[in-house]
Amino acid sequence: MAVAPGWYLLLSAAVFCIGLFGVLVRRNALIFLMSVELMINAANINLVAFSLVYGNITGQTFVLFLTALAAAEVAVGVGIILVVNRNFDSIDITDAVTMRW
Amino acid sequence: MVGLTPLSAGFSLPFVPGIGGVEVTVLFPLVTFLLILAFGRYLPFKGAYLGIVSTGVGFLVAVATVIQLATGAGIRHETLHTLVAGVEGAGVTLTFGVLIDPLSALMLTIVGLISLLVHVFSLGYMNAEGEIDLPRYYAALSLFTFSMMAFVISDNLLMSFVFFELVGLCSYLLIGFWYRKPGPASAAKKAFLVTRFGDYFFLIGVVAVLGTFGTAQFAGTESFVTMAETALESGDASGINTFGFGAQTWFTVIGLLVLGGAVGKSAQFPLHTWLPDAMEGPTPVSALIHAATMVAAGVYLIARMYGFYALSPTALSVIALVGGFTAFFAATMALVKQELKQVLAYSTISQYGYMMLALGGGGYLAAVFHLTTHAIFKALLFLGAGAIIISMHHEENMWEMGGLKDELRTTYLAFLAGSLALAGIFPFAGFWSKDEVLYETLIHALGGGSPVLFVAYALGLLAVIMTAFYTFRMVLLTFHGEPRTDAAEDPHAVSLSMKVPLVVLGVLSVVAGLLNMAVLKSVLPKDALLLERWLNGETVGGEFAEGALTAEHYHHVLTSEYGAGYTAGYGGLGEGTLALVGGVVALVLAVIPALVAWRLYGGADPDPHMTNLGSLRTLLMNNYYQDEYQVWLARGVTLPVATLANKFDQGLLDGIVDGSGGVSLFAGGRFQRLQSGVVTTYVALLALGLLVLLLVFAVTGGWL
Amino acid sequence: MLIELLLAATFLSALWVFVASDETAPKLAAWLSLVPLGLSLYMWTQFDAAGNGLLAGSEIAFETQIDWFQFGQYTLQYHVGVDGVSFPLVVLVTVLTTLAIISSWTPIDERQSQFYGLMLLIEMALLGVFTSLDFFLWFIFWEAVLIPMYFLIAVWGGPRRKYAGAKFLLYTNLGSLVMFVGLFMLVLGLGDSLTQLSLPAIAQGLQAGELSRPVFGLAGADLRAVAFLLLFLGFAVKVPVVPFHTWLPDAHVQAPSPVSVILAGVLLKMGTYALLRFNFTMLADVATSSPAAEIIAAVGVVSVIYGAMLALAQRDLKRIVAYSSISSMGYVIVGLVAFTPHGMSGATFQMVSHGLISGLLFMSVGVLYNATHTRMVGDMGGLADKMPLTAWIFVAGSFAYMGLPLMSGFVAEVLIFIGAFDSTVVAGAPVFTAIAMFGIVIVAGYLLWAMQRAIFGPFELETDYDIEPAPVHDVAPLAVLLGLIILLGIQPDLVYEAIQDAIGPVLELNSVFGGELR
Amino acid sequence: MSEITTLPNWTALGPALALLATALALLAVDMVDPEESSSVLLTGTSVTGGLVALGLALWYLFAGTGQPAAGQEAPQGALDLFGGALVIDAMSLFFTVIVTSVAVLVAFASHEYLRDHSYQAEYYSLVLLAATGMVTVTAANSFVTAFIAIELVSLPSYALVASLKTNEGSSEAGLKYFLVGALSSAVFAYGIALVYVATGSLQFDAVTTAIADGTPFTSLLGVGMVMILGGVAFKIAAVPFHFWAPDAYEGAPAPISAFISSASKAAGFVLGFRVFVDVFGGAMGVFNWVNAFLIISVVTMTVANFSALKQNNVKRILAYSSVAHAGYVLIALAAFTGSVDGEISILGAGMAHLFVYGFMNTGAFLFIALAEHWEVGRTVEDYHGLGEQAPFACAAMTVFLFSLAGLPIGGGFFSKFYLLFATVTGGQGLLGAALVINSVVSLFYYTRIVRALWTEDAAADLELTEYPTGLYIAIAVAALATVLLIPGFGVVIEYAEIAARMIGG
Amino acid sequence: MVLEQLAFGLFALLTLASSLGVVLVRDVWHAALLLGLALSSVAIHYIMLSAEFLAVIQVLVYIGGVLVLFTFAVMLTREDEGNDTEVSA
Repeated sequence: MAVAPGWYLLLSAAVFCIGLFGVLVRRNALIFLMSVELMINAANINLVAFSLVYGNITGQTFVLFLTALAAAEVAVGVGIILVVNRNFDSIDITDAVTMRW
Repeated sequence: MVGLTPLSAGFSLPFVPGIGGVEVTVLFPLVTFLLILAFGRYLPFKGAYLGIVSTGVGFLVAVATVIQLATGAGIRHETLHTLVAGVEGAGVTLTFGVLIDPLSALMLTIVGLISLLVHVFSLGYMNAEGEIDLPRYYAALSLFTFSMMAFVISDNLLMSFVFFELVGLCSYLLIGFWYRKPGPASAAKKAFLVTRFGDYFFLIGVVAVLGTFGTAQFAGTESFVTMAETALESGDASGINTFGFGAQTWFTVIGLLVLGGAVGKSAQFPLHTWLPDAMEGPTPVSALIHAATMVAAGVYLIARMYGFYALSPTALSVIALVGGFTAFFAATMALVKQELKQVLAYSTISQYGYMMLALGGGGYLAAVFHLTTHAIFKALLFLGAGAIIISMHHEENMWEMGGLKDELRTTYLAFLAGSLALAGIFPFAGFWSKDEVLYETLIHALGGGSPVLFVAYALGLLAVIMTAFYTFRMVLLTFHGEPRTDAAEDPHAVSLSMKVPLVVLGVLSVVAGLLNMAVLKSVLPKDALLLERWLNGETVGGEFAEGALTAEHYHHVLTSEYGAGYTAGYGGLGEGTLALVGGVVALVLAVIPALVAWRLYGGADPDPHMTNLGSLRTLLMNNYYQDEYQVWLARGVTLPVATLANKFDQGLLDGIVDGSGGVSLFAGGRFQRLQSGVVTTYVALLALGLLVLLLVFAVTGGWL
Repeated sequence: MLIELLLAATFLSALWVFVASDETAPKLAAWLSLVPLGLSLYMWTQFDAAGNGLLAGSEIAFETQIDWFQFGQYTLQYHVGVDGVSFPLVVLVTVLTTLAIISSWTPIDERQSQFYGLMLLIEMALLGVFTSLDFFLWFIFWEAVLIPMYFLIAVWGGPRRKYAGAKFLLYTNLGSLVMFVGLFMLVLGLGDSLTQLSLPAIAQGLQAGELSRPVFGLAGADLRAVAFLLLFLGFAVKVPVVPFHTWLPDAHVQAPSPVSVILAGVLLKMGTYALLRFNFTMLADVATSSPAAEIIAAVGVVSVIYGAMLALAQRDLKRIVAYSSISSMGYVIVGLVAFTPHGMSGATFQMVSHGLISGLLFMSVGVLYNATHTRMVGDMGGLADKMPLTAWIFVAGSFAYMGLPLMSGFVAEVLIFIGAFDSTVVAGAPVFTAIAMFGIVIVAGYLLWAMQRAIFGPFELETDYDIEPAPVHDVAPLAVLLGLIILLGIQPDLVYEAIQDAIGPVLELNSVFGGELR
Repeated sequence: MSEITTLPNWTALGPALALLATALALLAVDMVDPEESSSVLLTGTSVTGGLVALGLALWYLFAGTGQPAAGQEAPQGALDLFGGALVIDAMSLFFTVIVTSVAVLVAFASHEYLRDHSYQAEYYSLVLLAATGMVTVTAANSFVTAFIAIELVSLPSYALVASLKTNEGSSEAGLKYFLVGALSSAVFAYGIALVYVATGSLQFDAVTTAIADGTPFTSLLGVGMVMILGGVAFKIAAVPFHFWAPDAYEGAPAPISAFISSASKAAGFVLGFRVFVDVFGGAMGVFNWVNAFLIISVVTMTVANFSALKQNNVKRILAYSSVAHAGYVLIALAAFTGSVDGEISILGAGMAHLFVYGFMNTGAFLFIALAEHWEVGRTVEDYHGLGEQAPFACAAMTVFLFSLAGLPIGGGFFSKFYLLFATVTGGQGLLGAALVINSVVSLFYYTRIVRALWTEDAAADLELTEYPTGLYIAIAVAALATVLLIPGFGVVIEYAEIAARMIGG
Repeated sequence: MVLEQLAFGLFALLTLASSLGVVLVRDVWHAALLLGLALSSVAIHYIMLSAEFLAVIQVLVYIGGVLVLFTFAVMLTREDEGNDTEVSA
């Protein structure tokens, strides 16, 4: 392995944090969803990197599933966002606040 | 000990059970009470006759008992009913039983007699006057008779307490008989409450006796009286729990506690205030309960366990002082009263003070003697007063009367006999008994007893003077002079049912003193002192196992080293002479004020003369503000404290409970605000929570 | 089988009444409640228990013991039976319920089937409390009492019924939870030796040995002491003991009178019964140790005096009776902690006696209220003329409350006083007793005052209708209660013998722990 | 056990397969008859499928499938499937029973609730798919299967919550649920990735072994565990991962609220139990998850109960109550002692509570569904006087609420006190105190609803005309089960302890 | 070796930069494009980690599926959505 696994850990953590940052600061539901995708990819990077380290394909297998599920999640999410958009005329997540307290 | 003592030489009346069936005196009134309660309004005369019959039977049985005891029957001490059987070896047993000895037989007779006469008198006083609710009246009277008789025959202190309380209940019911008026309702409450206060100490005493001795029996070798005596005599108090005190000290404490009950019931200072108010009840009730019998219960109680008191000089001194002071104190208030029954009420308090004085002064015999004579003449006076009140159309103020002696001849004569007895004029009953009280106190004071006895004796002497004065003032204002009102001009006639009791009691007031003419003991043969022989148990047959109940034995304990240590002293005059001198002094002290009264109030239209007393009069009219301070204690102290407690309870204690609810709700409102509705906030808090967990466990888990 | 029959009959009766129509429910409930009453009276004739049900060497009457399920290492059982302590209370429950149901005929005029169904339901729960010998079974019934009682207060109560009901429910539930923790600390502390949760097993286990397993870092005597405290706090709410009493006046005043009868007559006894069973039997060593005994005695005395003082300050007849219940329950505490024959037995007797007397007073206040629609003492006056029988029974009940001799209250109080005075467990017992006894003066004060204002004096109440004497079915229960009070006052051994028999073994525990028994 | 020898091992997945098949069948039905006006067929199919799954689960459970045979010690006897990716043991069957029971009740209740809605077949099949996911979660024996199963639960749930398309609340609820859920699953996935980094394995047994053998990456393992905890906490709606819950429960159709709050929570817990007790039991030195759960448990019950105190919307009260119950069940993990004696009871307490909770909480939400069906309104005041109009349903609701509060009217009494017992066993005084205080607090708001039902006068215009059969049946069954769980609690506790032993041993 | 490390550094930077772009750019559409870039660079990392198959899947599923979905969603919602692109705390 040409690059020490630690670097992949760092990269992954950085991507995760960027995703988290996006989740925390953006009010657009779609961007929220994209940020979540980033976070999942961060996990993927780890899994793939250490799949190589440990020499088993468990990690890669899981990445496969994660990818599929992420896609499904996006599909469901987009559907919900569209419904919300229809009801609230907005996909700003701070607009849909009829229920609180 | 238990078991019917054989009537060895007993005399018996046909069909009348005597000592062996003395329960009849108790059960008859009880049954009568239940019958009247259930069927009162259907009974002839609303139960009056039934009451007369049952008290009559009770009286007859009592008389038969006395006769049997006088003719050599043994005393009876038997457990009749077990209230609570203590498990073996653990816990005391509480029982009801009878103890018939000379003292209780005598008291039983007095109660029976007065009760019978009052029932008869009530026919005229209540029935003839068309009172309503008569079944309630007669039911309560029967219940009273039952309770009083049961109290008298009690063989242990707990049973005494039980019926002591029941007597109080009857008093409450009868004082409050006319409950529609605010006065009686209030007076009834006061009577019960004040005596309850005394009974509180009494009950502690009962509990203490049971705790100390494990028994509350009056008689027998296993009685607490005997156990206490044995403990002091032998100096060995093992087997007795004195709660860490010296035996005699502890006995004194117990004695004083029980005394509390007597002070309340016998209306001694400072718990005497209920008795004048109790005059709100029907007058026959005043005669029966508030003069002759129930009030006597306190004195009787002390006499009943006199063997115990005789062990404690301190307790005796306290009793003497309370008695002497009460005798004096009440007499001063009687001086200025305007209502007939009020004068009698204060006189009653005063007279019971004498009895207490006698008991404290070592004069057991004198006390019982005065109890007997007083019961007779005071019942007479009250019944007489009742007759007057009826004939005066329920007018009680003496200043509205006058000149009644011609219209009400029989009443006048009987009333006069009673008054002479009360004032202690030779040879009426009161003279003999009161004189003996003073004599006994004097000799024990002279014998080197506590100086307190001198003080008490002096107070007693002063009371003699005042007694004579107010008695004659009362008689003169009521019967002599000119009628001062229309009602007095034309009094209502007194019916036969009222006259008969008056006559009977009038006769007895004259002759009762002959029972024990101790003043003349230097002249008379020793056997002439009938009451002394009686109370010494000389007529009683059988084993002397119960001999601890005799007056002789009490005297023995009283004078013993381990007991009160009283000794008799005669001031160098000798026993008989001193008795005679004392009698003469007392007579003189009674006659002079009587003459003064004649001088002041004997005219056709007497002046009140009250202004001469100045500010003292205000004090006396207001009864030394005794009522006021007791009302102040209730309203001014207890009630504010209760209100304060209530405020504390509602404000602080309940406030904490409700407040914790309020705080929770407030906190709830705060917590709720977390849920802002904005996903971004949720996510931020979620991330924050995760971060905190990470940091905390990174630090504690050592990941860094 | 009799206890099962008792419980089942009551439960089925409740269900039947629930589905009955509102018109038939009152009479039906009364008739049905005669079944448990008759059964319990029949059981009285067959009663043959000996000793204390919780302690070794006893014979429990009507015992049934069936394994229910396994709970960790513990076998939960359906285990019922009665001894001399619990059986009088069982009879008290059946008697009071029947009378309370009859006295509900007049005041309850809506949703009758639900009301009477709940009354029977609460009867079943109460019977369960007093017959259960397995902890969890007992606890089910203990908690189950709350539900019908909550509804009875909150649906049929006075103007502030919702507040009062919620307060009652929350406060007593909190007590139960605290108590539960206390008991399970003991259960766990006993370790593997304990394999079932029956009360006798726990009690005997506690007496047999040390608590082998630490709980919350506590072991041995410390564990016992902490558990004792938690149990005491839990039960103190139920009793209630000052200062945990504030739910009681609210609940009593708001509850309809027949419910107050059950509340004061039986519910409060659950607390003292449990104190006797748990604190004073299972943990007798803690209860008799110093300064625990003195503190409890002081708490009891404070309850007596403080409760009475509060009663003195009230103007509402029901509040007066409610506060005096606190006072009376204080006597029970004083008696229990004395650890003497008459102290403990007298306290138990007081539970029965106070059940009858407070029941009588609440019931008669209810009958007066039915006619006058006021409970304020100052508004009444002169009722003795308008409703003579009720008024005089109220007077009699008041005197019973004051401890008038020849009524059960006197016997109970005097026994407690005698027992407490003699206590070797409580230092300074005579002083505590003497102070507690002052309660008899205060109680006389406020009840006499109340009678003077409410019953006697001139009639003053202004109503736009005539006040008629109460109907027979209102007065008859009062008369029955009064009769029972007098019966027990004259012949206390009817129940006292059984009580003493069951208390005896408890007292011997004191000597087991090194104390001495007088 | 004799049955097992005659059946191939894969049949142990019967319940899941039955649910899956039913979901597919529903879609088929819809294809054949898309204009199904009366949804009897759909409801019937779903209920039947659910009952088959329930019956299979019960049969296996009682027959001893996945339990140690005589003479064996737990956790022997568990059936490994697909190379250890799934495991069928007593615990998975126990939770399958909970999940399928709730699913059946919800399907029953949905019948009237959905009367005028379109896409009924999709609705039912989504419910059954989610149920399939939950059943799979109970059997997951690898982080891979666990994650997939969790997503299989989540995705249909998001859609179901938002299924009232024209309703603002429903779509808002769906959005919030989805967004928080997506984030949580990302966190969960990252946590799994870190565990893989640390141990090189995702299969539970292998991870256990790897942890026991020691790993150089303890910090990463710790962080991964915390993140997995986050994923689980989201599923069970524990503070601070609970924020979606009140909003989602309120906005969702009431039967779906019931479904998510009962069954989905149970699925989350089964994962938590298996992952933390079984897999990370030996990693306590790295991340003392007992303490973490202790904090979360106390915070969860406190925050939720107090938040419910002043709440006026009944559904929201129940939502908070549901969060609070997550806190209660967490006691099973928070009081976990690691000693064999105690842990079985403690874990069993949590599982038993989830079982009882499945019925009482579902019942309570179904009552809300009933109220929504009647359109009486959503606040406590709107419920005034319902007791007179619908005494039976209100009596059932009273049973649910008081059982939730832990009064002995339903099995909730036992499980609540079993939990309290567990805190004492675990020596967690703080937890015990928190539970005591919170119980009382919760009693307050439960009584508020009860009070509204029975003690208040109804609004003048309240007039109920229709009593929907399906809802009534579902409520009646739930109420009956809740009540019968008092005498029948023994069975629950017995199997809960067997289940606990499968992981705690 | 060095080359590989250099490549890693380069693509790591690209990944991070485009990721940051996703969360920071104002326009949703641009964000979606940047997301595609970020995901593609991750695919390159996969190749470097000898997970070629995954890289292909990554491209197919993410670029081909997810990104299309996002595009679609942006199209459907964009006109209604005004200027919500500023970073908010």
